[in-house]
Amino acid sequence: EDMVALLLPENVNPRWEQQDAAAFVSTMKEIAPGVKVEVFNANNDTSVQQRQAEQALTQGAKVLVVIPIDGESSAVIADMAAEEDVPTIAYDRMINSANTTFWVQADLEGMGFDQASHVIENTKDGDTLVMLKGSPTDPNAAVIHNGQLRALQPLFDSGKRVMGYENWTQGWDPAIARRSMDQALTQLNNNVQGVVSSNDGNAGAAIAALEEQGMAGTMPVSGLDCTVQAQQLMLLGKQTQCGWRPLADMAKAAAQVTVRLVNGEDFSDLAPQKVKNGVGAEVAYVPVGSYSALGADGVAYVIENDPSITKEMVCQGEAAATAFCK
Amino acid sequence: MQPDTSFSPIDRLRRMRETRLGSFVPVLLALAAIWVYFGLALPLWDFWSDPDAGSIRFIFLSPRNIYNLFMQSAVIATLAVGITVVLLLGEIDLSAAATAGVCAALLGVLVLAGIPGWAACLIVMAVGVIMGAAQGLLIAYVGIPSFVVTLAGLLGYQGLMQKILPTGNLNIGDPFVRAIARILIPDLWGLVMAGLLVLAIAALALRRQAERKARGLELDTNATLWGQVAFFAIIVFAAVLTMNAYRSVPLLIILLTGVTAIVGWVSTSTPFGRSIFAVGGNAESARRVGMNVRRIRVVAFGIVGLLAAIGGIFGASRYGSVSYTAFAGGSLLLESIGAAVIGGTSLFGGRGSVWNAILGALVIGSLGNGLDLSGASAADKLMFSGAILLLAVAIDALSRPAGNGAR
Amino acid sequence: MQPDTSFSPIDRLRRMRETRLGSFVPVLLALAAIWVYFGLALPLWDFWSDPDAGSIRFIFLSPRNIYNLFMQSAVIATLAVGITVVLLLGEIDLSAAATAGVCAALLGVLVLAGIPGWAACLIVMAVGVIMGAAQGLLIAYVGIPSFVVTLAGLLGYQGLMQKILPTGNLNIGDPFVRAIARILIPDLWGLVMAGLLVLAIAALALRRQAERKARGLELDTNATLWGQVAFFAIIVFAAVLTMNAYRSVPLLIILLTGVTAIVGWVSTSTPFGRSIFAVGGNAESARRVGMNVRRIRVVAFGIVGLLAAIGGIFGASRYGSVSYTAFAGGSLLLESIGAAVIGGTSLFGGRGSVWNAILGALVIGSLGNGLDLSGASAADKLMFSGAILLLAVAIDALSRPAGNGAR
Amino acid sequence: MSLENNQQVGPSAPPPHLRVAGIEKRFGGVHALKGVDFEVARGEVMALVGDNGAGKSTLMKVLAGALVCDGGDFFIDEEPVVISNPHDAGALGIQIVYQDLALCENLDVAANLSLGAEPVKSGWPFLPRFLRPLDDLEMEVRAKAAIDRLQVRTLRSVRAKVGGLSGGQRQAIAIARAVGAECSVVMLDEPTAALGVAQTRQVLDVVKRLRDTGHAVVYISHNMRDIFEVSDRICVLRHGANVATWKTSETTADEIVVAMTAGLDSGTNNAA
Amino acid sequence: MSLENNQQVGPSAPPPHLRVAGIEKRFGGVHALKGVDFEVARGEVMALVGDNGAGKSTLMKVLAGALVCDGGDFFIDEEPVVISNPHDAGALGIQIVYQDLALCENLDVAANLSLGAEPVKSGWPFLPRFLRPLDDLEMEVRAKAAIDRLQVRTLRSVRAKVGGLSGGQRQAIAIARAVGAECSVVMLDEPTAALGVAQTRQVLDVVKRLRDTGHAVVYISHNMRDIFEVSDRICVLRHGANVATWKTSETTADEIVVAMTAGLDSGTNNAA
Ligand SMILES: Nc1ncnc2c1ncn2[C@@H]1O[C@H](COP(=O)(O)OP(=O)(O)OP(=O)(O)O)[C@@H](O)[C@H]1O
Ligand SMILES: Nc1ncnc2c1ncn2[C@@H]1O[C@H](COP(=O)(O)OP(=O)(O)OP(=O)(O)O)[C@@H](O)[C@H]1O
Ligand SMILES: O[C@@H]1[C@@H](O)[C@H](O)OC[C@H]1O
Ligand SMILES: [Mg+2]
Ligand SMILES: [Mg+2]
Repeated sequence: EDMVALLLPENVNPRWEQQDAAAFVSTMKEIAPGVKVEVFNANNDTSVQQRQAEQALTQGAKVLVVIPIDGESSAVIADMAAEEDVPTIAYDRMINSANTTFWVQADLEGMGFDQASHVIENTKDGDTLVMLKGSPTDPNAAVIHNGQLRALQPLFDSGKRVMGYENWTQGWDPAIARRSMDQALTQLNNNVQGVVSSNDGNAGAAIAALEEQGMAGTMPVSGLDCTVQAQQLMLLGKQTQCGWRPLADMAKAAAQVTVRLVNGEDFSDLAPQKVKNGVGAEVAYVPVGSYSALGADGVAYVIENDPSITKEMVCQGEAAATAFCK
Repeated sequence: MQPDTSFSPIDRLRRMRETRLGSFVPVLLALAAIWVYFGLALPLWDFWSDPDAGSIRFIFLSPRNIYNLFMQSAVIATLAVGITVVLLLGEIDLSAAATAGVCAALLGVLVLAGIPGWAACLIVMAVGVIMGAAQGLLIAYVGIPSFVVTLAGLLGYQGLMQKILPTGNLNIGDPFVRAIARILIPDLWGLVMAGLLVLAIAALALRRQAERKARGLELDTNATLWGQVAFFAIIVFAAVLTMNAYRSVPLLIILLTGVTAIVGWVSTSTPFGRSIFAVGGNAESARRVGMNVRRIRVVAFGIVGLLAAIGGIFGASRYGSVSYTAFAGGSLLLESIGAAVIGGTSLFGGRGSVWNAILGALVIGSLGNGLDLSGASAADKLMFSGAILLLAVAIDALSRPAGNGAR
Repeated sequence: MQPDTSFSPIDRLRRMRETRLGSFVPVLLALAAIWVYFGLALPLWDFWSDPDAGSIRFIFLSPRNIYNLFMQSAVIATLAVGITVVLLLGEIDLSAAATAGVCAALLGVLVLAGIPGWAACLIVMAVGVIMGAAQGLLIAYVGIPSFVVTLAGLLGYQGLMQKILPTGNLNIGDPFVRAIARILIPDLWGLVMAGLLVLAIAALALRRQAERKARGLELDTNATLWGQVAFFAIIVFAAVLTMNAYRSVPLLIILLTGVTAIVGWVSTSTPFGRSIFAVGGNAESARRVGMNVRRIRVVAFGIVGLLAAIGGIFGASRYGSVSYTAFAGGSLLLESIGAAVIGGTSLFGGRGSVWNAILGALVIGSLGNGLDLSGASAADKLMFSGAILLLAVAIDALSRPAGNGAR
Repeated sequence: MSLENNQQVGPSAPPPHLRVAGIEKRFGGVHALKGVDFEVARGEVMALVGDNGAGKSTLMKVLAGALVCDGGDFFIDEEPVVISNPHDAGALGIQIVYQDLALCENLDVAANLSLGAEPVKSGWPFLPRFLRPLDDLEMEVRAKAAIDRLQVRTLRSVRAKVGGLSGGQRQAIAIARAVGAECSVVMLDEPTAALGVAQTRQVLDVVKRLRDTGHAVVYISHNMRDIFEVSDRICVLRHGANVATWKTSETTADEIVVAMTAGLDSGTNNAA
Repeated sequence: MSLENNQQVGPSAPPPHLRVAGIEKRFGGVHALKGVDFEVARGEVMALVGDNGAGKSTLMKVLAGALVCDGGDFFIDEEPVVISNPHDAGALGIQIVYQDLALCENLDVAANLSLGAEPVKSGWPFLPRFLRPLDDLEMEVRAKAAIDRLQVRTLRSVRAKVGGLSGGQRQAIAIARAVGAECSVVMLDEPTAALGVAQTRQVLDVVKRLRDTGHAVVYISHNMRDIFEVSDRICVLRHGANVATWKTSETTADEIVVAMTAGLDSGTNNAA
């Protein structure tokens, strides 16, 4: 019986276990029922992720699908696997190794641009913004931030928007984001008109801080992933945007390539594009689309398009009382 | 037993440190050092070094930021109070933060399932007690060191929290739960409560002094007596007035103070509390005078479980959500133990106080709060917080009367 | 001084536990329990409960997995050996993992800057010593509790690591550094080295026994003597043969054993080591016999710094990269202290052994390794690892002769 | 070294209040008590003597429940009882001054004196006893009285931490704690070792007073003068085994010292 | 309570080897030593007596460097010296048996006996002393000899941990450690408090032997018999201050006891 391993980075963001892993496993069951999938979660510890890769190889994994914690320390995983002729797929986050076989991701830079654009559109000249950035060790966080700056830097430079406060969020930890937002509000004396948050966890934390000041719902707050929690906040009008990717499509693409690799078949028809990674290696690449969800319409779109999220899941607690749910 | 009458001022100072009040002094010094640094030194320095700046803003010491600081430190403080109890015993608890996480997660799931907020809180507190006491049983009756049991507890409870919260986080909208962190005590009420508290303390102190006289016991000097009352009054009124200046005193802070007062009273003024200190000072002596050392350990771990649960409720209320990282994954654990130790509680047992843990939590909280205001990079912040912490605690250590050299 | 001659077998067993070898027994039992669970019980259970499975695979006990397990536990073990030294003193070090991180990051930057690998390693080791000793100075001379100093060190060194590695991570390609984890000792050499080692131990034991006889001292029974040598021989050959069965003995493991042997020898067989135990047992007594307790503390923290640096080098070599999370952010710290404590070293000082720390590291390493083979969910894994850890250590605790009830 | 045995008396002379038989205790490879018999009656002071390491303290710890023995029987007024921990012993009315004092250095004198039996204020019936407010003034009053009785004049305050006290001051506190409690048996393990002349005098008087009030008293000491002053009978242990028991009035210090160091050569040992 | 002073002798009778003057020591609010003078000559045994809490142990700890005093001067052979820690005292040839023994319970008997002065094997010149291999067999041999000399017959093995020893066995180890070292001053703080009759005898003999070999010996005890047997002079402390110093041959136990408890009524105190 063939086996492949899926290595998740952490459990801070619900998407990995709830959406990506679930979609990958179910797709695999569909298209290759004979192949067993083992799922690991490294809890944000790179040495644990390496151990998990070793254990997967010891168990005889034929392919490693890795969402690395960071791009560098995952290189040894791809290299180690290559020594045993096992291919490695980088999922969502790139692995900076010559042995990376395949990568799947949306245009994150564009999604960062969308986040910033949304906040810009809903603020006016002279308004002050807060930027809650992602984990400094996640390569995606920098990419997202670059996209945000592409939209915002000219406005900062011209003084049309004021950068009031910015902070990184180690490990995407919402507790850290919460304190950042508290401090931003204190320092700016509540003179904040918009929050550019790099993902939903940070957005949720920012909204809790805003609520304490009675300011939740009065300004645009961006996000990423469209978690259930974020969609509830969107229905309540407290979060105003989230960037959504078809995670099921990403998982499906990864699964299809995985099956080809298990069977030793060529997969170039599935991945026509190539990108260069951090060590200059050409990696076969499949881009997926993305969507900037706004308000209740955005929630409706996501529920319709994301098979892992249902209306019942979103319409719970406070959100159950909103017009959308009735 | 005739008292020696020739006291130098230095003797008086040293004696002062041996009193109840005196044990506050070191950690208050540390806290003062940090507040002076962030509140005065840093803004002044910024002002001088940047000629463009229009005016100095003392943000750190503004009522609003002090209010924030108290709220930000509340969860750490609650856990630190509980952890102090087991440290007094000479044990350690690595699982307190994870216990708080499990309780918060459970709270979230319960209110979502429609259980009224107050009932959910009670259930969760009971669960916390059980989680703590279960570890206490293993420590006391099986004889595994508490470090190992609670390390296993940390792992197990982290897993449990993930089980309860498969999505990693959960919004908490329940009005009762949210109210804990949101309700404010009207300004006047706050002042009245503070006044009554100070009066009660003064009355108690006077009655005690009278009783001592009646029974022919050594008397505190009037200076000490009124000094303590005045000191207490200043702290209480300063805190209330500061918070009133921004908003009002939040219910959360009153609850925290109340819980600490109860735990503090139990630990210093009941036979049970006495036995905690006795076991921490010399477990074998405590056992030999007939104390049930094992049961005391189990109860102490039950208490830390209860406080972890309360910390979890406070956190859920304040964050408006429960997330894995806010409790189990982050730095809450080390910060809570650190707060207790900075408060002067010994890791070797028998020495410390729960009130000091609150001050220790403010020390830790001030670091993060102050550095986040300063706008330094993440790396600089970490390095600064290490350095400031050291400096603050060194001031305390150096101000202590010269010891014997060896611990 | 006439020896009592009426020994029951139970007495013999109890005496055995008091010998050097005997102190291994508890943690070996814990390790054995875990290995039996993952290696035999789990596969058998899977086999019976799943009628489709074609054949049983004992992956956990396969040479390949044992090899992995040793390599995976190497960094924890190195740090645990260092931490044991300060635990013996009755101190604690929370900054060891962060120190390892700083050293690994510095190593990466140095080799990137073109400094030869061996020179970079030496520099980094010196830096580790300084980082540790600096904390030791504050603890010994300023008198701040080690928990607080090293908590500040943890924060500061985490920041320093981020400063050195602005992106949080770095590939390490330097052939010298990578070689440490990659070089394998040829099979035959490994066996020869093992043989020589066992012979040397046997010769030493015999010479010692002869000297004891000559000086009229109590003799070990021949059974004890040869039992110890045989026990040692079995462990050494089993380890070498197992690794040869997969690949060969890795250089990293030889280095780790060598470093541990040196630290172990210093801690048990030199005046300095004796003074560590004395200070840990009773710091005031040690001071009164004229030991320089402060200097001993500083040196001990220097040693833990050195071992942290070595751990950093091992980690950098094995991970082929340096990342913030592998060292400073993750669970390495608690796991290393846990390994030392599971090895039987007391947090109160004066009792423990560095060799046991290695076994403790294997206990911790086996949990992650075994659970990763089991295919459970992340939450289940965490909960299982807590439960298995408890069970393993409880077996140890319950097998101990009944104590006095209090600690 | 032959010794006349006619001065020895049967241990059953007065009806024993506390009696143990065949007590066995091993520590790892050390056989500390080898089937020891011992007894003490109400209204008598039984001295327990023996060389260093003879097993006196071990026997006392077994009687006080601080150590669990490996074998042997316990009787109070000839009724079999179980003493498996210090709490049991306390409930049976046994109080003890341990040789190592068993004080808590982090607590003050008053707290140590009422350790394990703290007085609580009256009037909190709705709380379980261990959560009622401590009556710390009462504790101080009691402590002052007890310390004054033992004439420890240099002890300045009952609020001083025990960790800072002199050897004799500590011993006085341990004694005061044991003799201040309600009990029927008091065992004192070298209680005057660290005491001054005047304080030793007081302790000997206290011992006599305890005897006169019908307590059963066990007194361990290496000081033959004190032993012969206060005791009614003397029980000698050697290498963890009984040698014999004498009526104090019918023996001499020399005889006891010989028995302690060399034992009895002849086998007739009515205590075995 | 009037007392004749003609039996008192000036402390300067023999030329002092170790002399201190005006020693002050406070603990928080406790004034433990109030300008104490003290001296001891080579070849003499100076007894130091006083009530419990008089300050005897505190004075000894100051002389041994274990406590830093708040004021006072130290002289060895009338040369001023500085003693600021135990290491200094050791280097000046001062050895001490502490009242609380200062043993490490986690170490075995042999290790405790050579604590702080461990013998190392010869032949490792390239290593600093503190990293050379311990000569543990030598340690055992020495320990066995020392213990045998004090006749602690019940101690089974020098490899036993001190934590499991009886009170007397421990005290014997502390004494053996101090008297086994090279030194010119030996101070014993209640060394026989826990010892049996035979062991006490041995210690008194050791003290006399030390005097005869030209050591300066300070002997603290509450036992007047022992004091009068071994001492040449007797120094009395009361409430942390000198009362007076007597030649042993010219005073009586009663006189000393009165001085300890009540002091001298008349002001003439030649030691002040
Ligand atoms: N916890 C222990 N572990 C090991 N051995 C012990 C322990 N307690 C006592 N022993 C041994 O048991 C024997 C008896 O000790 P015990 O303390 O009863 O003697 P003792 O008669 O009180 O002597 P002393 O007069 O010196 O106080 C001694 O040899 C001692 O070493
Ligand atoms: N570390 C300390 N802290 C506070 N007070 C102390 C300390 N050490 C000693 N004292 C006090 O100093 C006084 C003298 O104590 P010291 O131990 O010198 O008495 P001593 O003469 O040796 O008495 P004893 O005969 O009981 O041993 C006592 O009142 C004691 O309480
Ligand atoms: O989806 C996000 C992912 O792309 C990033 O890498 O980590 C944070 C997540 O929110
Ligand atoms: Mg004894
Ligand atoms: Mg003394």
